[in-house]
Amino acid sequence: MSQHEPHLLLQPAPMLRQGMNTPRAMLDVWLALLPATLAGIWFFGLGALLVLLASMAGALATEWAFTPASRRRAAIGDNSALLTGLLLGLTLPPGLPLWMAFLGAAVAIGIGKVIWGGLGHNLFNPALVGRAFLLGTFPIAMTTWAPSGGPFWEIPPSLLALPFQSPAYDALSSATPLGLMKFEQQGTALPELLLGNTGGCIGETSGALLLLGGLFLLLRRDFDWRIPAGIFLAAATFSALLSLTGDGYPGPLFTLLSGGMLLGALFMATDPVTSPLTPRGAWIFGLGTGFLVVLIRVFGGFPEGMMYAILLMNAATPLIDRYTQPRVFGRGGGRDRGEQTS
Amino acid sequence: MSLFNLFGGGFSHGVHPAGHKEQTVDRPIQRVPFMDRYVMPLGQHIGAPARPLVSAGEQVRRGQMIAEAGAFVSTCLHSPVTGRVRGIASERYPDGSFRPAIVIDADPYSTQQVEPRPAIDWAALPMEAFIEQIQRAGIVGLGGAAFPAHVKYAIPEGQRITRLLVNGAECEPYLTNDHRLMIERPDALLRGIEILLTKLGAERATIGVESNKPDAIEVLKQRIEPGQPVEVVSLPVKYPQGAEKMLIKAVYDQEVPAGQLPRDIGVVVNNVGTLVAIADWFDRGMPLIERVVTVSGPGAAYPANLIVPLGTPVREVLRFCGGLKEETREVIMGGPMMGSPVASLDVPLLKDSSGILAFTEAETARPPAHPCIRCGRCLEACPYFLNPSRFARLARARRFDQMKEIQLMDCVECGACTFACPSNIPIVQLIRSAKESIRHKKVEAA
Amino acid sequence: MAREQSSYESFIKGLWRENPVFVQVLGMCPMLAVTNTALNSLVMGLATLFVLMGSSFLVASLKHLIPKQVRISLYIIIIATFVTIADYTILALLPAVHKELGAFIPLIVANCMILGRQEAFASRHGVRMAVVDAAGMSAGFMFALLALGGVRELLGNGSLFGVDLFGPGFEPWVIMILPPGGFITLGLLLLLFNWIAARKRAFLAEVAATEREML
Amino acid sequence: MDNLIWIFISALLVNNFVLAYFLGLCPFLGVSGRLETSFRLGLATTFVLVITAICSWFLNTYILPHAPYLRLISFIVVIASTVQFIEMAIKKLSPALFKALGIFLPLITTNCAILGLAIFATNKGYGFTEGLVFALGAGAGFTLAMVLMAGIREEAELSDIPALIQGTAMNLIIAGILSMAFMGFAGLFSSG
Amino acid sequence: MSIGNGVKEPGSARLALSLAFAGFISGLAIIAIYEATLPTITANKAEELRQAVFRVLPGVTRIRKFESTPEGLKENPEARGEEVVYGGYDPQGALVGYAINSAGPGFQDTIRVLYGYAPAERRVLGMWILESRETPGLGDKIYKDAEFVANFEDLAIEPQIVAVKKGTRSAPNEIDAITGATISSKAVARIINEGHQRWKGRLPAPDGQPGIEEAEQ
Repeated sequence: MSQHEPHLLLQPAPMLRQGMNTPRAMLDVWLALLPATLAGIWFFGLGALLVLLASMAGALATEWAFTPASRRRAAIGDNSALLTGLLLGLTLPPGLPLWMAFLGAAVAIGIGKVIWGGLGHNLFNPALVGRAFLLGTFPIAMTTWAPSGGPFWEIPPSLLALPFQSPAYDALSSATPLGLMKFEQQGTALPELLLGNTGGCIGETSGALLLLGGLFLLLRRDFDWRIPAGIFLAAATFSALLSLTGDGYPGPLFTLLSGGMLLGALFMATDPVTSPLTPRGAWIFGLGTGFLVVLIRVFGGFPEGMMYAILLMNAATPLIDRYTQPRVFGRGGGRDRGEQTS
Repeated sequence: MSLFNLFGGGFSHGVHPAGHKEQTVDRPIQRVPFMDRYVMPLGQHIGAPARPLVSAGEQVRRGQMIAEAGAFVSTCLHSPVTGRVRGIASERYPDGSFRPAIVIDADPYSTQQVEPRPAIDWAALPMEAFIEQIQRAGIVGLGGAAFPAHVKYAIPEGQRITRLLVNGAECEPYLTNDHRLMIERPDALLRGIEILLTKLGAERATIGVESNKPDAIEVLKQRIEPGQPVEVVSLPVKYPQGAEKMLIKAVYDQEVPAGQLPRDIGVVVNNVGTLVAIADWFDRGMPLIERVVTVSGPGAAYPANLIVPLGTPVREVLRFCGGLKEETREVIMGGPMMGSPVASLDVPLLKDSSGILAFTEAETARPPAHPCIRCGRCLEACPYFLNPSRFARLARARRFDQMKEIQLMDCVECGACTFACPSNIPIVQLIRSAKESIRHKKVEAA
Repeated sequence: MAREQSSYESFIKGLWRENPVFVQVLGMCPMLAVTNTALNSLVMGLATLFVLMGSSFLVASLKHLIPKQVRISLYIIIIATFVTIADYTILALLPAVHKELGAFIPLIVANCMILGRQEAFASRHGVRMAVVDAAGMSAGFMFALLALGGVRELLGNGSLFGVDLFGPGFEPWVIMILPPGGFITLGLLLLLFNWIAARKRAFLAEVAATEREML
Repeated sequence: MDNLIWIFISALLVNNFVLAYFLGLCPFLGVSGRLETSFRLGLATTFVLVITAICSWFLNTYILPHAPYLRLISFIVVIASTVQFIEMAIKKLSPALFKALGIFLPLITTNCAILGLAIFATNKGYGFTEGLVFALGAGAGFTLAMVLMAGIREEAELSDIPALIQGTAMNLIIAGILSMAFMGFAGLFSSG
Repeated sequence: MSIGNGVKEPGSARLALSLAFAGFISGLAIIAIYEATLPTITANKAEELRQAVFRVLPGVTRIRKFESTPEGLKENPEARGEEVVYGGYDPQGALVGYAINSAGPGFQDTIRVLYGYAPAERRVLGMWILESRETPGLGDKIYKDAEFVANFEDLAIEPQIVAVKKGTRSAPNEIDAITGATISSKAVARIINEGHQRWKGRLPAPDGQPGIEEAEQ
């Protein structure tokens, strides 16, 4: 009669859970971004670190300010705001005034996320909404690139511009490989693209380390591999075809390794919230993004198109999801066979 | 089929929960002693409840029919014990509700033998009589659904059964009752297969067993006589392989069209336990009055495989194997993926109770649900290729009609999506309540 | 129409409670297209005021002469006439502004607010009420235009009506004068409006509750 | 040919009627709740735009050089009556087509995208073919924006959008983000 | 518009009459305002054009409007459309150059350019943007940035104008592009090049220049 009689819970089945959870998935992305982030700071110096911090601070502050108190703890705790801040920061030029980075992150979280109802409800990648806003708002500051490889402790003067004031630039500014290609038909050597000692956004220059991070996420099954695969495939094919015409268009390798291609394809387009759920949808999303990137880079007005390509495909994601629902088991012809169950 | 197995076999999607079978896999089936009192709910199978044939004070023998089938989709109940009917009362059911049940006090002096009865010459029986016999035996699908077995054998005119598929997958973690049954009673199993093969006129039988039961596969292969149209197929371990249509897909690589039954493509699927029960009825006259149960889980003091008379209180079953550990938080009847929690230990063991599992804090603690980040793991888990994420999203907005449009009703509630969800969203519960609302609406409309 | 509204109420309702932009969500097209500076907003607002008041006056005066079957056509002809007059006047007097507003002055014709007022109000009320209503609605429209144009010019150019406010160091927010800035700013203004309205409702409810308690 | 391609791409993407010129905002904000409706409205609008292009070319070539002051009135009257005439014709000739698209026609005639197209085509001095391509591009751009918006809105309905911003405010912000994304097309095919 | 569907009460005659009457009144009103504003508008436009031509053709005091016909340039003050150029003359009556309209796609929308061209030297004398929707603060520097506009004062047009990175201008046919607005800068160069391609064969060389003798006003 000494049986233990617990107060029984009525937690419904399934009792078992796969080990992964959402905050951890976010943390994984953090880890995967770490090498490229550190490389960015290494190349661009202390200033880059400050820009990243300003962006993350803006994201956290906005998330905190606009999330209802009841959900605040969870919203901050799921690491997603901080990740948005980091991702935005990585797509900013190293000499961007800190107030702009802060503002961009505020817009990213405010208009990109909170307004939609918070994590999981936004349909556009928040970091990219913030960046698109910044590029549209401060086109010059967002395309002026502090050179890499200077003394670590030296902070570009533009960084410290007072809020709402124009930054002052020192004469030294560099060009990105994409800018060189677009406006001066000048290539950049592959080793430099892989290593990352080029002009560009803080987190986008180091191809090899970004690939390493992507590999980590792939092994952890944290993203849908079809999306980057689709992007690489479409971009490489399109640019290969273009370069075959012999009109001096960049080849596939340059296309894949330059600009925000790797950062975008591996870490932004794969944001599960804003990309299609279905496997076929993921392919379409990836291929569409890859195509648009090259279209904008080669035929458009901007040297880089990754951000716009992803945002445009984000916009199409509800449609893609809708028309790529997998065929339900036991339903041969897809949906049209419809309502025979009861 | 063999070609198909080259590619690894199995069905697409699904999940791989840890098996946890090692606790009981080597524990031979033990018989629990008889208890003082048994409770037999009248509606412990799918379909109409049974109609009681006994009244308070009546003496009943073990194996005596105490309730008859209430309809065609219904089945009979038999006394699990020799004793006296205490009455027909509203008794606590595992889901927490109270339902009418026949309560029997065991006769402490009885030997509890089932009176021997000559074997039934099943081969000579016409099909209708055979089906009636199965119903009389009270046999239901013992895999978990408790669907009256005879209904499956009533093949409509114009259809022909070509294959008998025996479900030995046992894909639910922790459970080993089917596994032990295959090892310990292979002959009864093969006998049941023989009976059904003959009566259904099917050409061959396949026993699908997940590859984590190599000893069962070995035993069965040895016992199959050369020339017998029976084969054993080893399947990759995956949940929910034991779901009828998934097993058919895994073994025959055929999809049963939505809204149709396996028999529509010429297949009858039966659980190993069901077939053993059929053999027991025809050979020994033993109706379904007991079943094999796995008692396991981190909260069980001594995990075991037991043969338990139906109607035995869960509390007594647990007591027999040492009770629950201090840290137990929850007790589940059935498997950990699809079973249901019990609110009290004073509920009877039923025909569909394949397991009694005790779970501790580690399994029951649920971190707060996070918003869905549309990671798609549930889509990859769903064996039916449904979109659980969308179901959950629509359910939150109470868009039940839209859920129906994307085939809500095809969901078998296997829980794979919920298992896979990193945001800890109770998808399968949302689906269940949506289905409930739709049915409710339909009833109101009718 | 529980009771006849006073002119003042009729005017004020257009400005706030039934503001054509913030509440009725009408006239979005000129609202967004021409509000990149406060001056443009002002001219657009005045043009709309002229057209709306003129056509409301005419419609209300002639309402007994207008056959029902062709009333919409007639309204449109009347409105288009006033728009053409406004168009040529602006072209003659303010050629620089006309260049910026361009096609959007003729597009006043398509502003559903104006046609809507004829159908819903001017054709059913006396001349005085119709004109007051038109003035109220136009004022409400102008208020919205100026709010949007003001914010956009202020952030997008650092100035208001062309007057530099923040000094030469100000970094303009270019996007504010571009289309996305128009959409987003108007969205946020609507949000602000909703918020104020909600606050006001909550306050009134509280007052009512307190009054009840005191009784 | 290059010129025509650019006119088309420009009206479709770079200077999208809705997202860059704010034309056709009423249906864009009002009717874009359902995908199906949005798509059909887009098609019907494209159809009317093409008719508008033809009418305005005719007016610009034969009438308005003599009476420039009649521009606005004649655009309105001619376009509206032509559309009405075609509506009646469709009703008679193809009831199915009328059911699919025709019911939108009266709605569209008062849409500023229509008048806007006529005025823009005139201001830009487009000839017949150019005007036609312009109308097709504008219509396709309108349809694209409508369909994207509808998809987003259908999805956003399931989101936890705060009550204060639901409705037009949210739709405007979505439009703003879309418009921002479309900025990526700036300069497309113009540098070639 | 909705033509009354039947002979109900007011009768279609009356409906038509009301519409016609309204149309008549409206027409009167419109013509009145048109006539009233026409002189101002014409004067405004002429003044605007003069300003523009003076900007692109320095030293000009008189302007004449020519139309290109198969027989060559003909003076036609009423000419409209694409086939129009303006001749600019110095006080002595000698042709300084032509002001030529050209348009083409820019970063956002069509850019309309007026440029001054000296046929004898085959040089561009000046450039003025008549119409553009380029990005404020960036692309709009093509007319707001005096430094960029100055590029076009005395610029060789052959073989063609080339926009190069700011500060690297080295040949007489090169212009410094605006930093950050390369596309807009290149667009202006391209639009002038295209205008030149279209016009170069049709503008009389110095000897064959349209004389000033028959000029009036």
